Amino acid sequence: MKIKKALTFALATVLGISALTACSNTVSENSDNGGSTPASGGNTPAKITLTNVSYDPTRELYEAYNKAFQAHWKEKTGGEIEISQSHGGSGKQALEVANGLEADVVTLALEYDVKAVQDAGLIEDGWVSEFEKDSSPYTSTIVFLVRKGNPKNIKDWDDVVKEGVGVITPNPKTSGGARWNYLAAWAYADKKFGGDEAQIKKFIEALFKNVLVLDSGARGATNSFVQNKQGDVLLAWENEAYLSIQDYPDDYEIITPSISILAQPSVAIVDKVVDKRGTREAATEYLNYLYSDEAQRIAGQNFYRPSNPDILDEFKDTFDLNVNLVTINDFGGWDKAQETHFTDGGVFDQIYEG
Amino acid sequence: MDKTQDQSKNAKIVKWLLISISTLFIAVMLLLPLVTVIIEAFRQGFEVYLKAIADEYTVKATLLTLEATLFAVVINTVFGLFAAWTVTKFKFHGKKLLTTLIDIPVTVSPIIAGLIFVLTFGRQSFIYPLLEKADVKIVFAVPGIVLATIFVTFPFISRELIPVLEAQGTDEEEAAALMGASLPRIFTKVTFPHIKWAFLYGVVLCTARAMGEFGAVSVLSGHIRGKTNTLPLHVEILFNEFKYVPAFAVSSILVILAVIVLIIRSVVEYHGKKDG
Amino acid sequence: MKRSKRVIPGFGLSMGVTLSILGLVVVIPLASLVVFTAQMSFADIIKTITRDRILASFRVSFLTAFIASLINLVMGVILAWVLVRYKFPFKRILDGMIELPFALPTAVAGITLTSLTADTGLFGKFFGIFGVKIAYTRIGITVALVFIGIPFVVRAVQPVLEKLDASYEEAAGVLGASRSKIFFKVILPEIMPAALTGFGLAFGRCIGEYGSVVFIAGNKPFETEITPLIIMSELQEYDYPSATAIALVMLIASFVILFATNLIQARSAKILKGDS
Amino acid sequence: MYVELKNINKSFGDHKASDDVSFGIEKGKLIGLLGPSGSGKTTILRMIAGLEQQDSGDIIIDGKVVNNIPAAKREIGFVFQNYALFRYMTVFENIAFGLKVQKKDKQFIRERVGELIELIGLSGLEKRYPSQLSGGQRQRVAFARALAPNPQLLLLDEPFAAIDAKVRQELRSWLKDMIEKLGVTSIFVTHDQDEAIEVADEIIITNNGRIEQVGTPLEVYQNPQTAFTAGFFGQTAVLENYTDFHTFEKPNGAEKAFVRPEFISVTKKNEPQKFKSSAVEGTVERVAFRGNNMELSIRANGALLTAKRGLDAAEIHVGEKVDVFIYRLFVTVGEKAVLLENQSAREGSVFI
Repeated sequence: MKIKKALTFALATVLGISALTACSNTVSENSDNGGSTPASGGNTPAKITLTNVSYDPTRELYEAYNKAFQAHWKEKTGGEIEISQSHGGSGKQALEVANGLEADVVTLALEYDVKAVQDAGLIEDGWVSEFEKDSSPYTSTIVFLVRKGNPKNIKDWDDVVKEGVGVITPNPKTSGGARWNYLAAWAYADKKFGGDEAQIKKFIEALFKNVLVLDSGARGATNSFVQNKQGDVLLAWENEAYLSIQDYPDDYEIITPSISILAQPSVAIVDKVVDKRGTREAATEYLNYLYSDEAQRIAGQNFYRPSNPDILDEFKDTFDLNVNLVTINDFGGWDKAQETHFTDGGVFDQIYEG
Repeated sequence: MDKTQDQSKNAKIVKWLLISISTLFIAVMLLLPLVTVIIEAFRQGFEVYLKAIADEYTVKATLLTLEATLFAVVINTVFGLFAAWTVTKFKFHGKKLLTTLIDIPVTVSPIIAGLIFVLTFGRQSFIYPLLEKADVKIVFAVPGIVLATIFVTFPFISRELIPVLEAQGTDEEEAAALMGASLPRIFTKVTFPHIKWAFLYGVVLCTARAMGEFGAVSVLSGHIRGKTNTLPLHVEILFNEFKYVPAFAVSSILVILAVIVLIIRSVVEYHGKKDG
Repeated sequence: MKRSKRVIPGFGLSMGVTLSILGLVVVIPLASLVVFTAQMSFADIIKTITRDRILASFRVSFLTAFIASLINLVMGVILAWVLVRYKFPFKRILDGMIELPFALPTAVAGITLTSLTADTGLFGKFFGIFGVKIAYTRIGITVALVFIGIPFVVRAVQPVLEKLDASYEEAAGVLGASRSKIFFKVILPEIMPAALTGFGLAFGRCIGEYGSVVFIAGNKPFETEITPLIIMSELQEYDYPSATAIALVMLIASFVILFATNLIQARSAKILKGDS
Repeated sequence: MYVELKNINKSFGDHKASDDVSFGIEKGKLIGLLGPSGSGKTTILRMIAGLEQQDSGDIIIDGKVVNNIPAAKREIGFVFQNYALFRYMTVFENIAFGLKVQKKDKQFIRERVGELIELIGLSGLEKRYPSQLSGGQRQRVAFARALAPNPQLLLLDEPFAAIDAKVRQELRSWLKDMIEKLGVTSIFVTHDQDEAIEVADEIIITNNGRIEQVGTPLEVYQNPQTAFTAGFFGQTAVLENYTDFHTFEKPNGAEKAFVRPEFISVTKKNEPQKFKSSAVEGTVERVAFRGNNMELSIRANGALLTAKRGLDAAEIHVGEKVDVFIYRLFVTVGEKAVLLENQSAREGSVFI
């Protein structure tokens, strides 16, 4: 009696589990139509797909670039290529790739985030020098977006920390862009106070006292400022700010501060994935082509600063090229910056907890 | 019931006061957001709306949402029926623990729901190498979305069935069993007629919730356009692309689906009451 | 418990299916969270979850969830009462809308509620006159959570109220009790176990809510930062141990809440069924 | 008259629950409202209590028209069919409820409730919840709860319906004693004739929303005035053609007849039958032992009669031919009932 019951039981369990896995198998096949199957043979496959995991503000850039690249790929190899995009907060995106999101390439907001993927064993060492300009085909910086006519008369970082100014920035803990914001402000204060850390901290503290909404991502912050009309100034990616101006030319102005930071988004091939899927060739070409004149112009048209100085020069009317830009190396690299400022108990936490 | 003029007047005042409060509450908290979605969706006219919902990615997201919903409903139906049967028709040790475990997903944060599947099937899990070998992708792929959807809607059907079956007792099943009826026969002929409406109600609720799940699916999705984007995620993406009108247009698909489901729910409930 | 022979067939089968699905979808994933956290030392866990900012987020999450559930407790009882006891136009529609929060994606709800309650929105403007800010404050979080929690209490109380024998009220009425006395002394004790169960479920759901809250919260540390958001940000810092430790606290909270509601139900069952 | 109903009408949709109902009740009496289910007896009770409002007519209690006085103010005790004990209150709290509502002081409530618990014999069970009591105990609590505020009128809706047979018997006499002792005017509703006859001082018979007859149990039993009353009591058999049975006269308009078991004498063929000439032959179809007698079902002249026979008499078997003599029967003339004696037996002794 007992044994019989146990047998039924075991049988049922096996049935249940196999039913469930059967489901998930069919599903995973579904999801992959045209995914990993091709590109394994030597001949030109009918169609290759690449997954590009990127961060929030690059949506428009890659929409345009992917079209250009598809044409380029066809011209070069005669084959079709399809690119799937994924966008989100840079840190979150890196984490998902590290956790198994199958990305052939990552194009993230900071080197630090790519490093997280590297730490998961998916990207080989030395990726920074794999492509030109430290693997950053385009750069950006941090500017202020203010309401038309600049009612609070915000000209530089000093005006942002004045009492009564409402600031919108995403949370540096969750947003790559926000870390650039924070570091840009730090760079300004560093110069102003000649490196007096206590005073710099005070300055940053005053800045975050003025923050009204601390969204988790750059796009959320822009939405709070533009859609829900919160605050007087948005600390934003340069390209985000220009996009807002493009959509609402009568409502906003861009102010470039005297000191800002050179934000270098990083791109990399996810070695483990491309090797498994046999897409290394396409992925390499995909990232390489970002440095072509055509792609550099597309970057410029989408308000990213092209890393090719000649192309950047073509956009000199768009970008304020006089801004004094510090780089992450002035902070001792990302690892150090992260360690000092953004880890739990770091300077940023001290500002709020202190 | 009270017949003194004063009292019945008071009762009337109370009645209409309560009705007004309720209506106002529902109107402000539920109806207004609904109407806002629709108004925003049509702000730039019908053409823009149509374009937004006929967009390739929107269609794909809709299909994925329906697919995940279907899986969630089927698996939860199987589970709900068996679990309700187990819990109500038999006595065994640990029944309380079992029912608590079934209920747990309702109160688990969607973020945590996503997180636990990442921990279980993601790279740092010890079964990941096995999955990789078998080339089965779970997290950041459709199976993960399906699993998250099943998780968040897990108790919806069993929760509807258990009270009804409990109230009904085990007499009829015992009578049928004594006459030698088999399990499928007992279930379909004796038990199911009692729980028909409760079951349908649970299915409807499960469908509604499965279509709208955001948090857990968001953690597990990977947000790859056209592949692992469900409708709610697609709304967020559009919103983040500053495409407000399309975002609301896509939301309106969800709203319309929700309203359809709720209408079915009302009909089901109405029939259930009539029968019951 | 008596060990009687089971007459009804299918115990092994139904128990097997129940446990395997439950195990796969709920238990193993939840266990992996515990296993993962167990890799930290106990002192580290304590240190992680007692950081000021995290304690503050617990305060925000629990406080807003509690207030929202309290509002839903009162409104839920009123709504259930109105829907069961009164006849009025559009009642069916009102009734049908209760589940909307289940069906409407939380992200859509969050975006919509934010646009309604921001300074520029319909309600934001109105309350702005009185100097009350809703969006980006704790009030905003509470509003979103009220939205999320509406169905729980209503749907728990409604069936109890429907089944409540009119003779209890008549008995109290004949004994001279006023309407309010009848409600508070006779009806309320009858529906309270169900209402508290609904409250518990709503509370559990609200603590963990993410999708709708992130849009409306403002997310300022120590002020409007909720715990699920902290988990999200810990994840984005690749700080898995912290994220899972905090998640574990939330999970335990869910268990405690469910356990408490089960206790309430057991107590009322004891009074009603008399099995002492 | 302490309670008086005058021309009460009440309809629920198409269903006429009370059709010109009028009757009066004297103070201190225990009245049984008797009728089949759906006859409108519970509606009458609920209207007296104020739980339903009559469409027309007056209800007078203690000389006051109470039409517009709400239930809560009528000072009535009501025992519900299912008792409606508050499930989340203990025995003590249940009984104290009415007194608390009247805002009596605590000391008084404690004493009064204690007194009542003593009276109903449930001392020591004050802290129990209703679910922890037996059916009979619950009924006593419901009774005590209704009596606690000292009502002048006690209404009981099917007070014994939910109790098993053994306890019911016991409770009936307990309740009758209790009400007599307290002297409170009481009305109870029942569909059980035995219960009404045994408990009530006076019976009101209802049918189809109308009052058929009012009287003491004996009067109502012996002299049914309507066709309905005649057929309602006992295991009456209906004779479509009663003249087939001998020596009954036929009044004008007479239709059918009702016969009660005690109106019938059954004799074996070999036993002496005093009125043999007026008896008819019947066949025994069923014999059932009923404790203190044998119950016989006999087919005679096409009608199925139920008769009783003492246990001492010689045994009768199924299929046996017997002589059946009917002493008397009730004949219906329209709505009325008329008692007819068998002319042969008129001179003979009568026994019931």
